[in-house]
Amino acid sequence: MQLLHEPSPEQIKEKKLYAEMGVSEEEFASIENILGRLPNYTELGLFSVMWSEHCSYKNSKVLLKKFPVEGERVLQGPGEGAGIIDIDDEQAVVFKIESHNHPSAVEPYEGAATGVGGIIRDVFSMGARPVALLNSLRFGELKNPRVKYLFEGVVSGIAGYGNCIGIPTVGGEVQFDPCYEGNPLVNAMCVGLIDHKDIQKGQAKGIGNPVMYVGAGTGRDGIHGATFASEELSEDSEAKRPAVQVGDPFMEKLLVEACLEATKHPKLVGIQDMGAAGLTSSSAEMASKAGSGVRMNLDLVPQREKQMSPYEMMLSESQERMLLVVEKGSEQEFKDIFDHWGLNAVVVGEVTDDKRLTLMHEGKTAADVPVDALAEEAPVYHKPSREPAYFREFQKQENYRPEVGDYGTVLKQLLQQPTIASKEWVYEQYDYMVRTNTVAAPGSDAAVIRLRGTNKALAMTTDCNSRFIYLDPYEGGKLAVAEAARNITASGAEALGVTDCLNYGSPDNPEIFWQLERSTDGLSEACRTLETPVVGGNVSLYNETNRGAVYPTPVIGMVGLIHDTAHITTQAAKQIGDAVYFLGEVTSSFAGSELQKLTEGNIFGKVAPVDLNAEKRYQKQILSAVHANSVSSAHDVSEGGFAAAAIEKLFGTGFGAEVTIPHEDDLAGSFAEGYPGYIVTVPQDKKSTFEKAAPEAVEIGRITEEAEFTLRNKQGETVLKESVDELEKLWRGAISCALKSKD
Amino acid sequence: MKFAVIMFPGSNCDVDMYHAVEEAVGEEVEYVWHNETSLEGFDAVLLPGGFSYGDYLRPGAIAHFSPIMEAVKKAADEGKPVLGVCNGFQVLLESRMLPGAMRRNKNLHFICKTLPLTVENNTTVFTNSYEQGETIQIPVAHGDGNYYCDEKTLAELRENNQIVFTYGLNENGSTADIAGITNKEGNVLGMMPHPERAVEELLGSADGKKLFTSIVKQWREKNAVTS
Amino acid sequence: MTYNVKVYISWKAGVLDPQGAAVTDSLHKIGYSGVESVSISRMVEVKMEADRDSVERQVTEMCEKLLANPVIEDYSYEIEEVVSS
Amino acid sequence: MTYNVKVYISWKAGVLDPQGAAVTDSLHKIGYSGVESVSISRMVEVKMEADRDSVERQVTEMCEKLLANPVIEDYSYEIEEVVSS
Ligand SMILES: Nc1ncnc2c1ncn2[C@@H]1O[C@H](COP(=O)(O)OP(=O)(O)O)[C@@H](O)[C@H]1O
Ligand SMILES: [Mg+2]
Repeated sequence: MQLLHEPSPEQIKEKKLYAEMGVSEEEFASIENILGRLPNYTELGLFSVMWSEHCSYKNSKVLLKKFPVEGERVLQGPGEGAGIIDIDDEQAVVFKIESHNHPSAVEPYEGAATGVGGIIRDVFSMGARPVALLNSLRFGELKNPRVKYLFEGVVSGIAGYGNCIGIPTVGGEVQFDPCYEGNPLVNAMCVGLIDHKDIQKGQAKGIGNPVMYVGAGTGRDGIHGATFASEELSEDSEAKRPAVQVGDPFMEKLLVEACLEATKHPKLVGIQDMGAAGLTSSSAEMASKAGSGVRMNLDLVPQREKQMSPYEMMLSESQERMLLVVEKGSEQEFKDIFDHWGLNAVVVGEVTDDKRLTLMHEGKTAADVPVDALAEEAPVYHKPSREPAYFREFQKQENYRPEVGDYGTVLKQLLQQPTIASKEWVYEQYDYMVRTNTVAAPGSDAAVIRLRGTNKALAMTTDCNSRFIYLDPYEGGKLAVAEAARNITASGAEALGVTDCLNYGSPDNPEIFWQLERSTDGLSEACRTLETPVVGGNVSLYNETNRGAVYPTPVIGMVGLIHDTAHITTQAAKQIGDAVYFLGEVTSSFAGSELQKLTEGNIFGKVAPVDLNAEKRYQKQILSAVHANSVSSAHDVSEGGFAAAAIEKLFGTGFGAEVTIPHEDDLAGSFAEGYPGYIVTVPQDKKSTFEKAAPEAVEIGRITEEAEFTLRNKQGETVLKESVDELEKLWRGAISCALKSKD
Repeated sequence: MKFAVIMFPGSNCDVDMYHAVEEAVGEEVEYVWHNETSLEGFDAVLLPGGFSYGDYLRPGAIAHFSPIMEAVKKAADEGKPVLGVCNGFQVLLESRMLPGAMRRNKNLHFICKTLPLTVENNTTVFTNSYEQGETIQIPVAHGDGNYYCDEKTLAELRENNQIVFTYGLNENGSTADIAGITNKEGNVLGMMPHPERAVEELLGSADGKKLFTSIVKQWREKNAVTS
Repeated sequence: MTYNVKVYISWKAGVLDPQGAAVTDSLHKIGYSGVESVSISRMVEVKMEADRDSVERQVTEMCEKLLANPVIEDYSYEIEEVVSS
Repeated sequence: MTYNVKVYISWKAGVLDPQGAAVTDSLHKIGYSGVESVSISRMVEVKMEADRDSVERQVTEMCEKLLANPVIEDYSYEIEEVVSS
């Protein structure tokens, strides 16, 4: 049906209306060619969302191909809702990360909340029970009121959704840098658990099988959300307000339970969530993957608003909806399952053999397009790439070394940087304990969830220090993966695999495309060497405002396996008298460090190369020491360098420590960043066991009863001596203090 | 002894409650769906935390109309122990099975952390295994845990020894630091903190275990007498 | 008859409304020093079919049972007949 | 001058209102089958000192900045002068 206000196919072509939907002239020509006629308004809408970067990865596909995606334990690589990795005993872990940056920039609470809702659906649509959530956040400096508003809104949105649905939010990260001021990053990750036999795929198989719609009604919300996410934020994003959706976590809670029951039903054929581009992507992708077609009668689609057009229904991004294909004749059995949970399940169409997506509306054909053209055959671009001038400049610079005075003062300042400060203000708003499996709660390196009924546990983390990636995308990319792996290993886990969320500026800018190219090279190499295949991910481009692009920020979500809960290791020191060891190798580089930012106000310089083989060696040693039960706590060195990591081990314990800086250069040994390093405590009677397992570790001090933190240099001189309580107070209070302060 | 864990749409600590009974006391436990109308055969009733009906309108407000609530009231009238934790407490308040009401936390944020509680009354069916005045570590996780009652009700609560737990650190703004109260008869307890999250050292605290052992202990004593 | 009912639910005198207090605070912080107090209440709009002589009773009941919590909240309402066109 | 300002804040048309849906459902379940729809909104009452010629501007500003979320909510207000007795 042609609604009056919709332009005719001829008008679309003549007035180039496709441009408003983000379809280029060449793309329009190719659509015309595929159909053998001009598309109508609805059909053009289908192509515009399916060919947007968000759904088709048209600009990033060439890069994603480089990732290693295979491994002995990989059961499902990229392509489905989420990746799946074997964890023995016929069990598997399912995980995925996704961005909700642009909606969060416009409406932080709902933007972040619906981001969480979306990633949860990706996981349970595979048949997995979601068991944990993480989030990786980037904001501008916590100084301007808009940034504070975004930060507070995003955190309460994540809390609002996750807490209500009852999945613990167990970890994440938050960083603050001016480049994120107008364009915050909100990435959410979900981890689920599944038995091998229950693994589901989103496929529309079996000619004549009914297609069922379950969950919330379709409204006009979020129309064009998928293309919205692929455009730069500008003043006019304000005008696109309806693109923001409101979530209903209560509905999703019911949906999780009902769908998990449905996925155990032998007559379920396929299931997929309606994510970006809602009904369009779920139906087209399910058909395309199965080599079939889907025919739907849009009059049967549950609608929240009156008189919705086919275009609106197909492009709506209303939340909390799923599409199911079931065996013919079993419709009632599925209706009963959903009815128990108070949800509707409605047959809206059927699987066909013509490989077309056919939509009927009020007795007429509203759209009729080949599914492969929408899903698999979206255009692929290899954008031009150019090494940026800033990078060449940085490569030529002399090794930078900050001028500092008193080390104690420096450490106090560092601990109050919001990026380093305690994130309690954030994670105390998240229910991180619900379902009573959280062994390592937020506040340690990786979060750890035990698997009830087994001896196993899962470790999980998100990491990405985008400053290094900005300075050197290749080395920085390697570092992002290495850092995630350090956190996993420090928790006593064997790293299993990676999901990544690539947050960048506009790929149309050759310098940004170069960042993408070089950093994905670095990520790929690290994943290959560290044997952590990439099993899924998400791309978010066009993260920029008129003041420029965000730092390239490929967030790494990593999951690890702990075979025995006795091996779970956390970062806090455990016992007075324990020996302190350092394992790793300090490099004297301050480029991209928190100290550089603090003293210079910005970052620059050449990043030290990352030796992945050394990285792997240290990780092996840590793990074998943990397995030998010789480690009482472990923490990796990250932002703020060795001194920050060492003092973090004491927070919350009431203990003190005396340690020697593990390098000749006092300053680098205290505050340099970007190198592999672990600080480990070892009970006195386990020292020889530990040294055998970690032969490269050096003893540097011990945990003391007196709550004083003392740093000595190799000559035995005291370079820093501070009260732990005082440092802890500054570190704990910094974020709420920044939020309260008047600007 | 047989426990019932009531499940409302949106309950999400039901599983934790179930496991806590298994873990802490190893007694029989079953889920009961909100549409059921009888609690025949159960010796104790547990109303778990979560967001029943999304906590829309007011936490616990809609759940109190579930068919099962008539049966919960009946069980309470028969003197069976009824424990409402977090959202379960809110449901008991909205059903007027306990006096008072909940407001948003005073900082307007959800608060999730382990807090010290004081056992103010160790003579109840829920607390007979604790020491009077004992400090225990129990997690809280709520956005609306700011307990309110007027002066008169507070005086009554005090007079009848109905205040069972108080916060050592009152972060949500509750009247008189109240964390948990019983009805006059003492067999219905509502509390915001989650004892079911504190039954294993592996997860940080096992201080909630005694709450479950108390219930079983009293039941055994009673049944040894009558049988 | 179709009615449009507006129910206003506000805090009972003497009950501290944490949200109202927080909003007052924030308004002061961003410069509105003239603000003396803020109170936040809920408005529930119900569209319903009912007989003329039962509508008021029904509304009162709904308020007492569900819409308001009399321990901390007061309510008032306005009932308006919807004139069909 | 002292003013009593009432700000009414409701969802923009088309925005999902899960609260309203849940309350409608529950009213049906407890027997009010005549209820067609329920929508829940907020009313913020602000008591403030202001000059006659700035009060309206201040109120609009407060709504835009803090009281309402203009991305998903609409607001309207009534300003009333408090006559001191
Ligand atoms: N947004 C967040 N959500 C939940 N937990 C967080 C968040 N940000 C930080 N945390 C937690 O705070 C702790 C410190 O974080 P971070 O400094 O990023 O650790 P690391 O440097 O070891 O990666 C971690 O346990 C982390 O999971
Ligand atoms: Mg770490």
